[in-house]
Amino acid sequence: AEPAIIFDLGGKFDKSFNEAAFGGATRWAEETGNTFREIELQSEAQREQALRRFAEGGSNPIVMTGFAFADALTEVADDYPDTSFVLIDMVVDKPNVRSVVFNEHEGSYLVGMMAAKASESGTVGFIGGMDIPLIRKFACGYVQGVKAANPDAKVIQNMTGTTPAAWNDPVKGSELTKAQISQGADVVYAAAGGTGVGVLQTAADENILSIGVDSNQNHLHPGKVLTSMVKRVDNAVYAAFTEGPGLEKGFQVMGLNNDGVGYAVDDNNATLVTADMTAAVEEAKAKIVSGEITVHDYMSDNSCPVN
Amino acid sequence: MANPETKGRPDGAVPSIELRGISKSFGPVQANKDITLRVMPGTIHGIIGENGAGKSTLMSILYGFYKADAGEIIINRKPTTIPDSQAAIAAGIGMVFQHFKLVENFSVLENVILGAEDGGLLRPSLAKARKLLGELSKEYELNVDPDALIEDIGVGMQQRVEILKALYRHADILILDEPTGVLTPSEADHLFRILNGLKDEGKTIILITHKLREIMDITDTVSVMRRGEMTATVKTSETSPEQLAELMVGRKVLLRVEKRPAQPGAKVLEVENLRVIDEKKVERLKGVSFNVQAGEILGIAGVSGNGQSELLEVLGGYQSATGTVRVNGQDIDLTGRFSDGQSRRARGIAHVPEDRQREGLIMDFTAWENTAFGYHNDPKYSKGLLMDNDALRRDTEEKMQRFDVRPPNCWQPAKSFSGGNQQKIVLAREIERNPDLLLIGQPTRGVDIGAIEFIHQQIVALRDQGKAIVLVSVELEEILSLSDRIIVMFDGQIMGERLPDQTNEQELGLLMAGMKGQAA
Amino acid sequence: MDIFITILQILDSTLRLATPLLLACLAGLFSERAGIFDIGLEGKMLAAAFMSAAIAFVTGSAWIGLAAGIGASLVFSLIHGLASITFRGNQLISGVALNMLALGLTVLIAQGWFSQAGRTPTLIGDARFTSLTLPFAETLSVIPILGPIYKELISGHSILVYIAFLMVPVTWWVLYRTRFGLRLRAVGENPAAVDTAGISVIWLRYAAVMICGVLCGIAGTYLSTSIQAGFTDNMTANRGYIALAALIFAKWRPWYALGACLLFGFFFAIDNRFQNISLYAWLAIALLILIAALLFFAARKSRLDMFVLGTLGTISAAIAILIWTTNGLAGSVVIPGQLMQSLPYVLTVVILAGFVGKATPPKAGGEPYIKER
Amino acid sequence: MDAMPKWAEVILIPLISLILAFFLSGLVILAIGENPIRALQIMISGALGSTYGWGYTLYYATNFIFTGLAVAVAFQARLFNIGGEGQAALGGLGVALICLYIPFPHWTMALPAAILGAAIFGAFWAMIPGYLQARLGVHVVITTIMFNFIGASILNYLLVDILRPPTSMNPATARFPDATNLPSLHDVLSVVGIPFSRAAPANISFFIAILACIVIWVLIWHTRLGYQIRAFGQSESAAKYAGISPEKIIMVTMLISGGLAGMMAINNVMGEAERLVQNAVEGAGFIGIAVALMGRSHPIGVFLAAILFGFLYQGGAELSLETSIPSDLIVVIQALVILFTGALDDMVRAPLKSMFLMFRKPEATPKAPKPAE
Ligand SMILES: Nc1ncnc2c1ncn2[C@@H]1O[C@H](COP(=O)(O)OP(=O)(O)OP(=O)(O)O)[C@@H](O)[C@H]1O
Ligand SMILES: Nc1ncnc2c1ncn2[C@@H]1O[C@H](COP(=O)(O)OP(=O)(O)OP(=O)(O)O)[C@@H](O)[C@H]1O
Ligand SMILES: [Mg+2]
Ligand SMILES: [Mg+2]
Repeated sequence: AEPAIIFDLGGKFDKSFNEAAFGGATRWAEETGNTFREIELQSEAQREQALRRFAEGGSNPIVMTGFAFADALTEVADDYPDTSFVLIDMVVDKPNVRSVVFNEHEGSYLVGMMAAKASESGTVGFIGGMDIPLIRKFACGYVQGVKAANPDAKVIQNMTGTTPAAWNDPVKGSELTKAQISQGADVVYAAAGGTGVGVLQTAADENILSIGVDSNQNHLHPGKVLTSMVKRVDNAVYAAFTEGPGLEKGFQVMGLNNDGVGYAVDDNNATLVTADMTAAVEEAKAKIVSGEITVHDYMSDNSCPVN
Repeated sequence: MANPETKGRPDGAVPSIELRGISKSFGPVQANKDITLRVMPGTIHGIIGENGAGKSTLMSILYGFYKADAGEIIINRKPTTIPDSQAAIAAGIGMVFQHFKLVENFSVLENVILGAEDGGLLRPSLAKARKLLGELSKEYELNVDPDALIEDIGVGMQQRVEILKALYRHADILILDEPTGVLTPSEADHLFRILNGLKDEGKTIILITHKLREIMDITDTVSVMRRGEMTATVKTSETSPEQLAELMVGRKVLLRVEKRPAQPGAKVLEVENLRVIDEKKVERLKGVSFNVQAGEILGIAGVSGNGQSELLEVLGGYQSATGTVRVNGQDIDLTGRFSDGQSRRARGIAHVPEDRQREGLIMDFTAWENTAFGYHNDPKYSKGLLMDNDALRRDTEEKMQRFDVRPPNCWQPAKSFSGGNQQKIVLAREIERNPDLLLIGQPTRGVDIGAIEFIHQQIVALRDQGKAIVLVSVELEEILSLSDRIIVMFDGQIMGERLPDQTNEQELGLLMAGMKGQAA
Repeated sequence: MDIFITILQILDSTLRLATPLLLACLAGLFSERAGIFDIGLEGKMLAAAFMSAAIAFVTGSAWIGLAAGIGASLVFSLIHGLASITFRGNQLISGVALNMLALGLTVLIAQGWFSQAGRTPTLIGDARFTSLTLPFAETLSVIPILGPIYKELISGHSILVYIAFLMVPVTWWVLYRTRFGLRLRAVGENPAAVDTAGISVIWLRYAAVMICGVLCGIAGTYLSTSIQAGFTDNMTANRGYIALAALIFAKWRPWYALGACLLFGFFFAIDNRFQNISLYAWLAIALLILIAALLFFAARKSRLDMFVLGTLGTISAAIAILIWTTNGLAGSVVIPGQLMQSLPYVLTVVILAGFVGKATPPKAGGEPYIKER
Repeated sequence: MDAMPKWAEVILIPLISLILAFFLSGLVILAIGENPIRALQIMISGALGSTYGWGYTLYYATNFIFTGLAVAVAFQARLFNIGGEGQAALGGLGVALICLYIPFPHWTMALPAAILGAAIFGAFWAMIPGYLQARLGVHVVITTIMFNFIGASILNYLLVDILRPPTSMNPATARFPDATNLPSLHDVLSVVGIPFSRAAPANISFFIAILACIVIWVLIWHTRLGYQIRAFGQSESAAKYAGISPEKIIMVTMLISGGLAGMMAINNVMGEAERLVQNAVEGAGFIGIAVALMGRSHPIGVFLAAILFGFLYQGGAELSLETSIPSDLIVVIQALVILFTGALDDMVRAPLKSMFLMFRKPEATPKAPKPAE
């Protein structure tokens, strides 16, 4: 059966995880020569509609990107016991559902450490899109990483806005970056979808370092992007498509241990990442994997111990 | 008067304007039917006709504002096509529209040069225009302050601006559409002096008016229009007002108001020391006191802008004031902010406002909806929580019948009635309330003589039923013929009180100009 | 000195944030002064943002990009003109439709041309308007106060910023000192007066709408090729609507428009800089006092004031008490970031209510000119 | 009087405009390599070909009826309420608070309470702009734009920090108790024996929307208040003469308008999502502007325009599901429909009018033949 993917309201070109998911799907299609069905949602009411339509149309598995699908899936899953569903970013406990969640806080922790080490001013920045729990999870992990590498470091945090336009406002991202720079920040981490494009651009223009998110964004400004906190949504989609209808159900955590999240190093940022940095980050990574360090997850108690 | 054909310049034998077979329809309405007209240079040509006869349409065609469906225009022997106003201006035509075409928040100077600027920059144009305007003003006694804003000057002044606009464009042919509708007699006299001056220079003037006296006084020839057709063109010297009126309306018209002497009763309205300060902090009424008795018509004369409008607004309940007003002996609250109109109506005050299009009617409402206007809370028109539209329509049809509103179709929007008929709709609404006190502002402005006759009859009839009436008008003739008592206002104050049979237009005119000493 | 630098930086940010608003606002000013309402500023900016970035990328020249951006915006203007002038359609609907059209078309075409997720590729080098350093910026920077002001605030912006600010006196001059401006203002007030003066209402209005297109084109280009280096989906992010608000705020006058846009820019700059501010509980008390004053004022006026201000007062009092009980009397109150973000909008409303008051639009605005019906 | 019969004005013109819009959309679809005929088939059969399609179409239409009516009512008083977005969002908050915190035994009790809550919250959000307009003349367009942003901030704060269940990622309230769930059209219609799709989200709110249309129609054309609203909208100076208080009318109209916009929440929040999610309004407030203007501010027009937009939304969704036509293209189609039916209708009307006139001339009252020149 043809697999299908449903993108959340931001659309598949959201410069964030929908786009990463789309990347995974296309990679699968290119490698196998098969096709898949897709839809970009335009309204909340379409979640259930799209799920049912794809399920009735025989698509299998059906992947959906985003926590907002949890509710619709809970209602729909039982009606199509023979269809496999894959939900990314949220857990739904049904026999025919695979839930994939990412330990964004762990990845953010590592890039936070790198930011602190790369910073000369001791001040680093974080720019989020809309103020939602997921973004706070990113921010909290990041701040912990920064403080771990440099307890005296200061983190300036900003959110872009309160309407969906906040994910698509590179101009405001740019201004926020400038405001953070003027307060001393010399490394800025953007977890803000399309807004992040403006953050990275301005950081490059102003000659400070930036950190990309979700996919590897190092290539956008070679030599200016310190690293990217990669969240391998693409791998999750690719894996689901490859495994096909018979994919393993249940709860899947993508963390540092299985390279579900991580930091990106490539030719574009090789010169920026010092050996000292690599050593420290790799050590922390090992400790997190082993459980020696636990990075606090904002979602566990809706608060962050540091800021 | 001398033979208009030969008066003026030697080349007077050639008409400066010749219209042949002009026709114009607005959708199914044929406003002009095969109209032919010749006007000689150096003459003043009058055009009269009922409301909606097609006078304005014809002139708008001549000025290129509308396009004729058929017909020819010949200016100074040259066949001319006038597709737009630009062409009309080029052909030496200037027009003063009934509703002025001025930009309210521009200065006089800016309005004059608009469209006739020389060069792309304003400063030199303005300077040049200022000089020229000074000369024109002096030459024709058209005194205006070039820097005043249009919205701040009176209608008389605005009209001068319109004339200056035409002269500034070197118009040889000047069309005036109902120019005196809003002017006081002295302003009108002034206008006519100017027109005569222009005529003596050899300019051609076309004058549309509803006032036969003006036609007789100033025109050389006169044309009568009826239902879109030109029914007659005669030399003014060879006709009489009665004949013209008959040609116009198609029946004999009573040009004088017939009324019995008043029989005043108890005091209905008492006004003491009324003061109004408007939004611009200007004192509009400076302590006005008077009273009106049942069964009498109190005429208030005055040049517009001297407080009469504010007086009506205060009494009508939408202008706040200080002082005392008593109706049938009961005090009225004057502090209300624009919301007291309802309680005034409940007290038996009816009000025909000066400006029927801006205040008295909602132009886009149907006739029956307008009948409820101001009386929408009347239990007569309500059915539980809802309005009883059927009753309202029946009521309207009845009123339209009684007041001879044409066409008697209560579904037609107010804007599609002619001025006279609009006025009748308002009058029907207010008079039929059987009010104790009727306030009437400019009852016959822009209305044809047939309708004037009718309106005047209605007002007198109401008085004879023992109602108190306050009449504000700039038409001295109207004031003199209708009123039982006259007060004259100037600059927010009452200049004096007269009885109509013991005074005359000259004396009232002086009072209206604020010259008490000479008049007394 | 530190505060001084901070102020300079905020003002600097103000200028950048105000620029697109100002251009769009002046664009709207030309159009609306001529009697054509335009809520399609957003769409025109977006179209220009895309086209300028696309063409700048292809040609490598920001200037050609600018021309293309203006061109795209002009096409939208033309449609708006066609709908609202020639076909006497509803100007508001046309504006809404054009905004949506731009939203969809830009991404569609971007995807078709570049296949880069609905974006244009990143612009580099001359494909982008970079910031200009004005002469002597460095040398003069030693002068106290004025030096830094010159260097930090005045120098170092893209040429489009200077163009935008230059447009204010230019607009003023055109409107109030030229024949064209006189006619343009007249046609928005009383088109019949213009018509009878022998001038074509249609062409005048088209001219105004086209100027609006040009300015929106510059505004959009500024977003994608100057402050940013490429187009992203819906990147105007409601700036067209804010510009519209600024236009009304400015009562349709050029210098006021400058003031309004700077004010908006300033509010946004402040918000960007001080998003995470914490207030003290006594501020909550000050709020309570304010509310009491409000209620007192209301009680002395009409029933309407009582009703509205009373409701508001009660609600704010409840919130203040809530803050007070949860934070303790002396503790510092952290205003939630989300609410801080609405500060620019709240302040706008407060300023409008307190200081600006009634704005009368051009009289003939929004109505098509119809001679005969 | 009229040159055209009424049916041509009401049916023929919109139909031809619609065909033009679809024709142009077809060209765009062709340009991206899809089959426009098939696309149209999919849209029509998907939106109108089954009770399932109708269920979605009517669900969207219900939203648009409420926001459209809100704009239309305000427009009758010549107030341009662009704040439907914020008012509907606040209405959602009202519904959420009532459904979450009051234990209802049955939906029949929850529904009236929710309607009241939605209307009161929506009206509250329109109250301040209305008050500022009535009392100080502050332009309602700016304040409502500002209040959209402020409303979004407040909702963001409440959903993320206050109302969200602690373990949920989603900035949304908890699910409402089952007793508050509204019956779907399937449930309602099966009572009278009409089979209707179980899956579609259309619910009993649709009938409330129809009821709202009727109530508003009665209000505007058959009550004293409606009479006053219309009179005020047509002429403020005349309204003052008639003793109609502008302040009162502005306030009351804005409250009704905000209340209607707020009531949209019973459809999307209570009827469909059964919880309050962030950005639940999804632009319906803005679509309401187009709906109201296309519907000529008349409840019947609003109803029809809302159905058209419901069709476009659902048809568009089907297009996305069945073809690889991107969602941006659907936005373009919607924009073209708004443009052609709402703003460029005169393009169709003018030639049609002269055509009718041509056919009518001979049978009309014979007039004197014009002199042939
Ligand atoms: N713009 C227009 N659209 C449609 N019909 C019009 C228009 N202007 C005038 N008419 C029609 O043409 C007829 C003639 O109108 P016109 O304005 O020429 O009358 P008039 O003689 O100037 O009347 P009045 O004495 O009231 O000024 C009217 O009865 C009206 O039906
Ligand atoms: N837009 C229009 N549609 C239909 N008829 C119109 C229109 N405009 C004017 N008319 C008609 O034209 C005639 C004359 O109108 P005009 O503009 O001269 O004003 P009026 O009614 O004479 O007002 P006034 O009282 O100021 O003289 C009226 O009979 C009116 O019915
Ligand atoms: Mg006339
Ligand atoms: Mg008239």
